[in-house]
Amino acid sequence: MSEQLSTNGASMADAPAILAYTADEITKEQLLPWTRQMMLIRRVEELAAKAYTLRKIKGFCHLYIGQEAVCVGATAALRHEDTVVAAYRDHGQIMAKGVSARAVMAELFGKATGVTKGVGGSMHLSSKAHNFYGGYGIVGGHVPLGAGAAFASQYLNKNEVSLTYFGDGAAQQGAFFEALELSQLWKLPAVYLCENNGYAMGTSLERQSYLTDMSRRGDGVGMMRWQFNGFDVEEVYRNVRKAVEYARAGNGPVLLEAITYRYRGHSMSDPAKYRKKGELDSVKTKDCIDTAHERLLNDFGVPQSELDDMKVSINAEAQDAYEFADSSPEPDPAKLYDYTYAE
Amino acid sequence: MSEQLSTNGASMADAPAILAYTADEITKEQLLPWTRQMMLIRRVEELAAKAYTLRKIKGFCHLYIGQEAVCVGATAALRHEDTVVAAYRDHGQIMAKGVSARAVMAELFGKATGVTKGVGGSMHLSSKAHNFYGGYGIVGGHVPLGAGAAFASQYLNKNEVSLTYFGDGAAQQGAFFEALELSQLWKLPAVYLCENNGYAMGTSLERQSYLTDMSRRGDGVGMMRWQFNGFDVEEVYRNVRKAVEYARAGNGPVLLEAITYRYRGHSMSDPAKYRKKGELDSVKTKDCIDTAHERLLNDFGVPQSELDDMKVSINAEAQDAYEFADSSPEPDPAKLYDYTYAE
Amino acid sequence: MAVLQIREALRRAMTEEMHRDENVFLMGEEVANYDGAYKVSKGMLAEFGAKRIIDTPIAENGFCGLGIGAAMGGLRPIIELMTWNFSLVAYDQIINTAAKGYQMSGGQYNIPIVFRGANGTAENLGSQHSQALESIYAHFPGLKVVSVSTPRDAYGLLKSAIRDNNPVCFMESEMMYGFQGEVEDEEFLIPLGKAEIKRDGTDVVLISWNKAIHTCLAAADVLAKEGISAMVLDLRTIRPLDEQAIFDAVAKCGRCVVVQEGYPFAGVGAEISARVHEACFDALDGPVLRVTNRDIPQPYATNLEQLVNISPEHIIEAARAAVSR
Amino acid sequence: MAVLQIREALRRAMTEEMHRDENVFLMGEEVANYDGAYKVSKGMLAEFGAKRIIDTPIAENGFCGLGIGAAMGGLRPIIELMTWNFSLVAYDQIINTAAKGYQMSGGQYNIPIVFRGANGTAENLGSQHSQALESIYAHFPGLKVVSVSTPRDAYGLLKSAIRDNNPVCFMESEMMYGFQGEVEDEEFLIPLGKAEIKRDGTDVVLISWNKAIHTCLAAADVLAKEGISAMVLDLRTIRPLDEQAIFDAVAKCGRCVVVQEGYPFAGVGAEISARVHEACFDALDGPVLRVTNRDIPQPYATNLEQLVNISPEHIIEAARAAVSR
Ligand SMILES: Cc1ncc(C[n+]2csc(CCOP(=O)(O)OP(=O)(O)O)c2C)c(N)n1
Ligand SMILES: Cc1ncc(C[n+]2csc(CCOP(=O)(O)OP(=O)(O)O)c2C)c(N)n1
Ligand SMILES: [Mg+2]
Ligand SMILES: [Mg+2]
Repeated sequence: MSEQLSTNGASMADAPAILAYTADEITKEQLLPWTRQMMLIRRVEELAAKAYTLRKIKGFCHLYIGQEAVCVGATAALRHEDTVVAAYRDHGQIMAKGVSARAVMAELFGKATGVTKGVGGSMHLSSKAHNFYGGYGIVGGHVPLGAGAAFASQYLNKNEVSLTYFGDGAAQQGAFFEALELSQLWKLPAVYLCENNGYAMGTSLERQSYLTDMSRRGDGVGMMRWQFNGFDVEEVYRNVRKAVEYARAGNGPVLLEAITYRYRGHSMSDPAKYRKKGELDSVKTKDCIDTAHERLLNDFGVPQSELDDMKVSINAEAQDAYEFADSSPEPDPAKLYDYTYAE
Repeated sequence: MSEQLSTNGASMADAPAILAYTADEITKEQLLPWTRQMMLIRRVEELAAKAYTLRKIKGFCHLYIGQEAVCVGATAALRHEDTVVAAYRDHGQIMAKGVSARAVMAELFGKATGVTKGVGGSMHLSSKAHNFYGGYGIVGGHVPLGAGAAFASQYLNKNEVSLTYFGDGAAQQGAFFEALELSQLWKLPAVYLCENNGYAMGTSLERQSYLTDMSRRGDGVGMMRWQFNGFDVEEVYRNVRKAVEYARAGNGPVLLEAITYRYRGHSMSDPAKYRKKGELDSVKTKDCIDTAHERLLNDFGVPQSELDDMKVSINAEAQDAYEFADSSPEPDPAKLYDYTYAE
Repeated sequence: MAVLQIREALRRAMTEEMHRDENVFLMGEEVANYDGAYKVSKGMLAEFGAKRIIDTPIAENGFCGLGIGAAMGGLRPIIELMTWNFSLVAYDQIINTAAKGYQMSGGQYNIPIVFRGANGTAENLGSQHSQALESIYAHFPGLKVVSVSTPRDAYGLLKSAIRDNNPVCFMESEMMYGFQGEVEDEEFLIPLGKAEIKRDGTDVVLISWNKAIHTCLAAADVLAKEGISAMVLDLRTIRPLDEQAIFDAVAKCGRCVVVQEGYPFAGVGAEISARVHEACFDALDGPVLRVTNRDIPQPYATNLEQLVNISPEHIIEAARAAVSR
Repeated sequence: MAVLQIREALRRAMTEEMHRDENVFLMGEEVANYDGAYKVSKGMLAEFGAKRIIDTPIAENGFCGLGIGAAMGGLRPIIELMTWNFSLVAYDQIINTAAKGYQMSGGQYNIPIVFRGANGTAENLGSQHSQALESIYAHFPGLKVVSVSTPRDAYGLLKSAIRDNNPVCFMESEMMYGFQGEVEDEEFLIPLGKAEIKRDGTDVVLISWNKAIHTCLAAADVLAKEGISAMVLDLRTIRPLDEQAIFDAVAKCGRCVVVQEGYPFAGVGAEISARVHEACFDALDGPVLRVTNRDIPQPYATNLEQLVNISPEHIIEAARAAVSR
């Protein structure tokens, strides 16, 4: 699970380029806000789960709890102008890109103040102001959009990188393969980040794919690729940063794989009985927030009280988002027809 | 271009199994009929080209001329019960599986005596009696059918292998990727044979794929794969035979790539101006029929007169097919509605 | 007579057919270990084993195509699409391969395959997950399309679909798997292509199928109180269409409202309207009216969603307008 | 006034728009080095370079999706589908991503993209390569669908499609790229959503689009000799539909025949029929009749194929029947 470059011929030739980039030493000033962000995302989703049981949130609601290090570390490696495309498990990913807890929670509540005005819902969060192209619900269907964002960047000489999140299950879709192939052929500045959480709904990875190292999909198109530990936000940052800088420098796309895990069921209706005994508990020993806390306490000398304060502050922020969402107005029925066609 | 096993981890583990199979020495008794078959296919297509200019054949007509060693050598490695799925460049492939020149030519003429009764046409030749599932016109769309044929064989414990032909262009389609992935996951007895003729219509391989060794697509799913010389029918036989026996023995699927070339344009309407200067002439020095002739003359002591007789005989057979097709009746309009739904 | 949920009726049909014919198998995402996303195949893995109840990767185009190839190889696959929304990634296989396979081969290879799964507007799932898609399948000759509204129909029609020698798109309703109804204990089949009068009436016929049948029945109750006698005709099979039953109903009632969940434009409702006018123009007191979802993608918020969906009120209004002619 | 082929008119439209807006580019199989499978983009590579005229691998789902992402990133892609038959492998992208992108984002991301290419029945290409597919696109809100019959319309409408801020499915005819007609030398646009009377008449309106317009015009010639004055209304844009033009024509003629190339079931023809009846029932002397291809997959042999396709005779027969009411 440590960093491992592709041993595939075509990529090896490019290896020096990537190795040349050395990520900065991570500082306390970086890790503190990342930690806060992970905690906030988790807290917001815990409240979303509560709201779901109260039927304030309806439909599908796919929680990201357990995977927070991936989106926080990955987004830290991006610039504001860099674009992000996501699947339906997108609450944390859009918050990491800068969208407020309020705007996300209000969307989950189906309110006019939501990030997509109550029209998109949990699976389709997007924010043009944040270059977050959105969450999409057709597994794998969003991956070509990431190639398109990178294409636009290349066409417009913008020097922006696109980052596309997708699951281990999505790595079986033809759309994913075609996006890789086109990106590699045209050397697009795209990073494809597989969040391998071991399951596609109730199907464990080895039951749905012969290869279980999803980054190896890259070998089929000669793409630079590697796998890393997705429980450690610093590791995520360093690896994604390398890939992003590699792509930004014009070397072409990278396929990354973060090993991670989701603590909850696939969606709110899934009791997740398919886990092996003890699996969840054992994964939790690597919890991304705990890991960050320990590092702050032990290596950066942050006092426990600072972390306690942080907890109070994120609880308040999440609670505020909940109340904001709850008290926000429903979408205006008069606008029903406003979203089908643009002027 | 010599035989080269996958160096990809997963497949390497299986390597001994395939290496254990040693193809038989090829005998004169084998090479003679193969040579005749290659000559017949070419002659039939030459007459088809003539008929096309006379507008006796209409629509798309994709000639296989130049690639004959591939289908003849590959089919020789199959049993009658083994199934074949093809794309639209299927005249030679179905003849190699045992369908008569008459039935093929009559189909091209759109006649009731054609192998699909004038309903399918050039791109959709099929023969259930020969376990030839048909030619298909959506690039890549037929590849999953090969997985399905192999699935049926596995389900029914039939010990049959399915062989699927496709082009280098088709290796960019999601359907192809998904078929590989499913086959590898379930260890289906399937052989996927890429006929890499260097072009997808007017687009040369390196302009439509980053990797130009199409067998490397297998690395993305951990599939056994290799590349071989498709101009030599003996080479084709030996390589496909190895793959077929590997699959038949239950080791799982194989992705093969035959390096070949088409002498004519993509279809009858393509003047093929995109070739590099001298390219065609240089390839023709490796012509599969010439190669076989030389081998028969030089290594097997077959007299030139026997080859001349063969030529006379195949010319007559092709001419007979032409006349049969020309004089056959059109499909009966009363049967127009008979082919939409089965009873 | 047992009371079954639709999911149970479907399961009974598949189970019986799998016992009857070894070549029938079920394949799809989560159908085995997870018992199906909507628990339709609950317990079937234990009963039939992993050889015949098969979990797939998320590769619909691949496994629909694989199913077609397997059907050509002598099997009778049931391919579960978790929902029909996801079938769009496999659309090429269903349209260009399955629907045309028998024809392209000049009648040599028939394709006995059932594609089945949840269809229709669901609740709060947004625009990618909440669509009724029968119209884009019924458009194509070579396919049969079935869409069921009751456990009894689900059972009897799924059995017929599995035995049919053609590709059948079998559409259930995402919202109705728990819907209960009586199903005879003895085995029976319902032939494809036969509509059924779910409620008789004389003033106006409401033609519909799937979940919307129940909206029609609710509307008919209200209409009855107003003195309007509404017949509810359940098409059950969309392709082939039971023209006779439709035309008889129109002849009897003189007014017709077609109720179609989903997008109106070039929908199945339009086809029925066109055919009824073509065949029964003189028997009609007024035009066939259509009630459909609004012509926009499904929004997430409940209040907007409810404005998009058909309701008994829409049907009542249309029926009143029809009768007032 | 120049006489242009349809392919030239399309090329002129694309060329002008690419000069006007740097963010417009053309992408598809064989569009660059090969000048396009039907030579629509001939010379454009030389004029605009490989950055803006882009050959793709055969990965429609990938490059249609890529185009959508590029449109969200500020570009205005023209994606050439060699034929619409191949669009079915990209159907999910066009329906689930392009059509719904503006809506899903609550109006943040509009998708200015044109998917264009050859549509319709061709000659001797068999069932996978010979289909008119507008109905399965027009079904979906969020898309616009254009289908052109003349060089002038091809030019003026393609320019509007490229400037439109929504995804537009632009359908040409595989058989008509060489069809010639006059096009003004000055630049002009034809707005989407406006039908045009291609021939005026008073007894019956023939409503159609694309290649079938010319079959209608041929039929109208014959009908005129019989004393039947047939109007030919070219829809040009299928979605949004120009209801006003349709209803005006029906009001004027009292009889209506819809002529649609392709499969009848839940086709665009059915939609027009349904709407005309709904809106103009009392103005109609008889039902709207439909003329379509036969409801079977296209066979290869010429004699069978001709039986499947619409012909002037079919239209004449329908028009006579309509007028005889
Ligand atoms: C094309 C398609 N098929 C099936 C589904 C149903 N579905 C939704 S999520 C999912 C599992 C995806 O797993 P993965 O990609 O690993 O993402 P994760 O849920 O683990 O984040 C499935 C099968 C879908 N949304 N789209
Ligand atoms: C999905 C799809 N896209 C495009 C086409 C048009 N087309 C027909 S053949 C072809 C090239 C295929 O090349 P390759 O797979 O290498 O086969 P070859 O013709 O060389 O045998 C293309 C683009 C098609 N038939 N189907
Ligand atoms: Mg997963
Ligand atoms: Mg090729």
